[in-house]
Amino acid sequence: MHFGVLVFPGSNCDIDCYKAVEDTIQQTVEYVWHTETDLSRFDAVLVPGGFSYGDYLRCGAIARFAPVMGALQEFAARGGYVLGICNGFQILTEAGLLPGALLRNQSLKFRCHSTLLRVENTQTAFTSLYEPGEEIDIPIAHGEGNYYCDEETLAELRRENRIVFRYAGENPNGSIDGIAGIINRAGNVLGMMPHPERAVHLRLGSDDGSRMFAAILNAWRETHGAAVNR
Amino acid sequence: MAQQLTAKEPTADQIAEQKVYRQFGVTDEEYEKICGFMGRKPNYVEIGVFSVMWSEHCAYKNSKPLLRRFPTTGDKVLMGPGEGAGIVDIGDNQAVVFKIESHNHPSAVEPYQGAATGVGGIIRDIFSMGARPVALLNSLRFGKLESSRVKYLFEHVVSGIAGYGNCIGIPTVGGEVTFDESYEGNPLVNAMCVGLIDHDQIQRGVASGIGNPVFYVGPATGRDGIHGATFASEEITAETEAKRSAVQVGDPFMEKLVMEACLELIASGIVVGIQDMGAAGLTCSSSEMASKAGNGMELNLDQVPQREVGMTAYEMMLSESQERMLFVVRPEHEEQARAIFARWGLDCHKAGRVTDDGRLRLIHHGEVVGDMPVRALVDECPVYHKPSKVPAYYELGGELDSADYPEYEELNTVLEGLLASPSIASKEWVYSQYDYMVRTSTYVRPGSDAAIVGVPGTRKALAMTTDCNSKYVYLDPEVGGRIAVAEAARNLVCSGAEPLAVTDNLNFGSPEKPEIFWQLEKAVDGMAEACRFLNTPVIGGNVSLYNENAKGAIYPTPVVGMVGLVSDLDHITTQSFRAEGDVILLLGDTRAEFGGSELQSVFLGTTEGRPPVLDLVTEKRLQETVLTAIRAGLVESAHDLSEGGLAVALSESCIGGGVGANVSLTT
Amino acid sequence: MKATVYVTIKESVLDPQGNAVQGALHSMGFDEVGKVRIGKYMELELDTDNRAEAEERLRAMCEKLLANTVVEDFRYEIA
Amino acid sequence: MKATVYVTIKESVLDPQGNAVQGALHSMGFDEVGKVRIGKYMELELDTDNRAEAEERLRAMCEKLLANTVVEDFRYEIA
Repeated sequence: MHFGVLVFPGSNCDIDCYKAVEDTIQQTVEYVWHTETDLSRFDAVLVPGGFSYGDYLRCGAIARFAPVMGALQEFAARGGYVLGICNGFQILTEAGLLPGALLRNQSLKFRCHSTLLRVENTQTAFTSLYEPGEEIDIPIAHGEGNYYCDEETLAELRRENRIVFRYAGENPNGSIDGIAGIINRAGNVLGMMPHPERAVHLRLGSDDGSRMFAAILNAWRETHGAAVNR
Repeated sequence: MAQQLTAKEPTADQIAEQKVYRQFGVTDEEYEKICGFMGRKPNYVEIGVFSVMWSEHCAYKNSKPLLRRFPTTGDKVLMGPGEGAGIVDIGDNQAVVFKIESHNHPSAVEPYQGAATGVGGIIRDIFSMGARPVALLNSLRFGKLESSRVKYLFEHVVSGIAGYGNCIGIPTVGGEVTFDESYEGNPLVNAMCVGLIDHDQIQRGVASGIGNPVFYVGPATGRDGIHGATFASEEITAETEAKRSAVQVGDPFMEKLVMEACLELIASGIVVGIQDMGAAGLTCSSSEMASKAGNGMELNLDQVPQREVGMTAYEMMLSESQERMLFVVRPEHEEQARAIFARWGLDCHKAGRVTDDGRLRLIHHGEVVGDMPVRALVDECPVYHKPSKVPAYYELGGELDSADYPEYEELNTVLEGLLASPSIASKEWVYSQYDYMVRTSTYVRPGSDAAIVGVPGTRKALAMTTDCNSKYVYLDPEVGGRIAVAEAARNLVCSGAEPLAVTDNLNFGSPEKPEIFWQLEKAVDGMAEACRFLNTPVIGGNVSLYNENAKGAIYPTPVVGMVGLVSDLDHITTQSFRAEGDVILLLGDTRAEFGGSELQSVFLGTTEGRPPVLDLVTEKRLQETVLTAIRAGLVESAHDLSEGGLAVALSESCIGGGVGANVSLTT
Repeated sequence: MKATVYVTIKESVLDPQGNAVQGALHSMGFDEVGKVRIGKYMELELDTDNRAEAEERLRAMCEKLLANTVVEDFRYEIA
Repeated sequence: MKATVYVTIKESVLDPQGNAVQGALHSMGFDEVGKVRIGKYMELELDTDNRAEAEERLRAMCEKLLANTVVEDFRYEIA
């Protein structure tokens, strides 16, 4: 399986995503510069955390117009797996690939610490290796993680079971309905504020994140007839 | 030579007659010396350049005699003081690069930008050596938290550090924050950065190769921070308050681009020399790079990108706009260098060339507007041997008799009082604003004795900490200096690491006062002795003097930044108790020592007597014992006793581990 | 030509910053301060003298970049 | 009474955000955009009808909290 990790000027967690894919599922992974316009060689694309374009104006507001984003829209439309983490989630909402917006944390402070997430939907390509309702330990590090969407969108997300993660413990940023991660209707684009790539080894405090990368590999293998490591 | 005549700039004669140079902190004798070196009277830009190069911040003219007392060599030291940052070998062709620097005065005026640019500046020192920055720490000192001004400074300094470090993607993993009345109006903001490098990538800031082009890279030059360098070594008075335009603004996004591009440039192997434009911007970097190569440099200021219209040579040479670098490559590599920077959206400007006449020559609007001998700028600043005098408080203060102290019955309230005092209380409110996890190598998070960051691709890790109990240094600078080094080493040992080397930030009052110079002298003696004894040489650092406020000098605060090597990941140890039934051992002697203790300051509101005794022989043996036991796998957790003594240490270990402890005190 | 753009958070969306500033002002004794709303204010120099076209393109800039229409409203003036 | 406060970065102080937005607009084809400066814009409800007093207290609010007078300028209007 071939992973691409997008790199915008100001992305920081591209290295961590790259390492996580290698360490957890030993698949080939490649950095993709923001000027790239063809993603067809990839099976999955990670939109990493960081401060793309310095997060000036709004987090992800400028990154959305980078050349690679056009290619990402096509890649997603063709069914390729897209995982947007933290700044990546913000970019996906700005680009309209996912609904809603990420506002400033209610505490007005940047918050970096572990959080407990409840897996609300295990029928997705990203969460098939978790138990329904399982609580996993994935850290957060953001200043604008307060997810917002209007009532109508919220109802739709609930109805279509597209809320994938909710904060199980304290809501660290004021997100509506405790939302920590959502998926698109087609089920191939997931955006989340917590960092699974930072929870892939017990020495980092938790390895609950590694099962997400394994789940993506499984989903890809199922659709491509290869072995599945259940 | 053309005279840079603009309405506001005095001529060379006017500078002499009206003693304009005094505004720049240049004394009459120094002015005479400058005229001697120049062979004529210096014009406005020349006296500006000299005043910055001969400031305490760049020339260490009051502290240089003392800095020579530090041990700076060792079998592992690859680069000592004098370059952007010191370098220590950690085996397998790798080395650790680290340094600490202060941004105290700018932070007192504009806390967010002052702290943010402090972080930006220290990061540039590290990657200008060719190292990849892997961790940031900061040592902060504020007045009493009850004051609203202190709350404002504290909140904005922390968010400035977070804003810069988080955005550039380097984890802020540790440091310390203490609050004491003595820092009222003069907070201390020391920022430390740690980087990793392969031996063959080590760079030096040298302008070698006659005729080689000199390039300027980074954002345009503005009028921010002009006279920032001399401003840093001046007291904070109502008058300096007026110099508010002197505050620099940091752009962490730009620094990320400049950092990645410079590291790529260095990895390509075509760099002859590179240095960051820190305090005194273009002036310091150009003259130091030329001096280290024994060459001269010619700068064409018309090539320097300007952010504001009609900037004078003086303004461009002294501007402290941030995120700028100066580098030298051979002519044939110019296009390759430009391509690397273009990829990161940066353009570099050929701002000059290396010359063989040992002069720093400035050209503006096609005319020579400045021509100075490099050696005079960098090496001829007079060094002052200030008088030293034992202060009255030291002579009067003596050993305290513990009988003089009230017997505390209610031990619970005492412990709660100590744990609630801001200097001891948990700093989670601070470090949860820092991204301490980015780069996914942080194995021990903030809150323990030391932070630990893994060395990628190996089973080794770096332990790092900053330490200084300024009350001990105040009560007895020599003993206090020893304790600062010993305590930093203890923190690393308790984390499973062998201490390697020290970077220090000497934050003191005005050296013009003999009692303050005595504090500086004695503290350096104590630190030097401990560094020699514990085999942790000083590989670089920073001096910040004139830290005073309305009530006088701050406590002498020689902050020790120390890095150690964890030879195997299994040795990583934290301060938190782990499992029920584990046995708690207390090593070392306990004496009735209250001088400078938290108990004394929190409950009696005084700081008097003498600091605790420190015997370096037993200290070294204690540290070796603990490290050996850790490496033998016998230790579940280890914690050093510092502020608040045994009671606080036990509490921290319990709280950290979420367990309790039964302790019997047999006296 | 100079354009000024005002971007504010929609009424329906909670504005933590506005509440925090209101609280801070009260704690400083400015009790007469009611609701506070904070938004962005941008000044743009436009190198054009065709007013109508400038207005149209300014609207496009706001919708595409300067405001996130999911959570923000915008208005602009051209001097 | 409603007050509007405009807080902008001082001319002499670097405005990285303004530069970034200008660059983004250019990359989107809006080449006519010159300098961009971004500031804050605040709407405050004031429960008072004494205009002169309101103006004076508003100035104090700006100097003490709403603007960081080291790096920012402010102006205000009272409707």
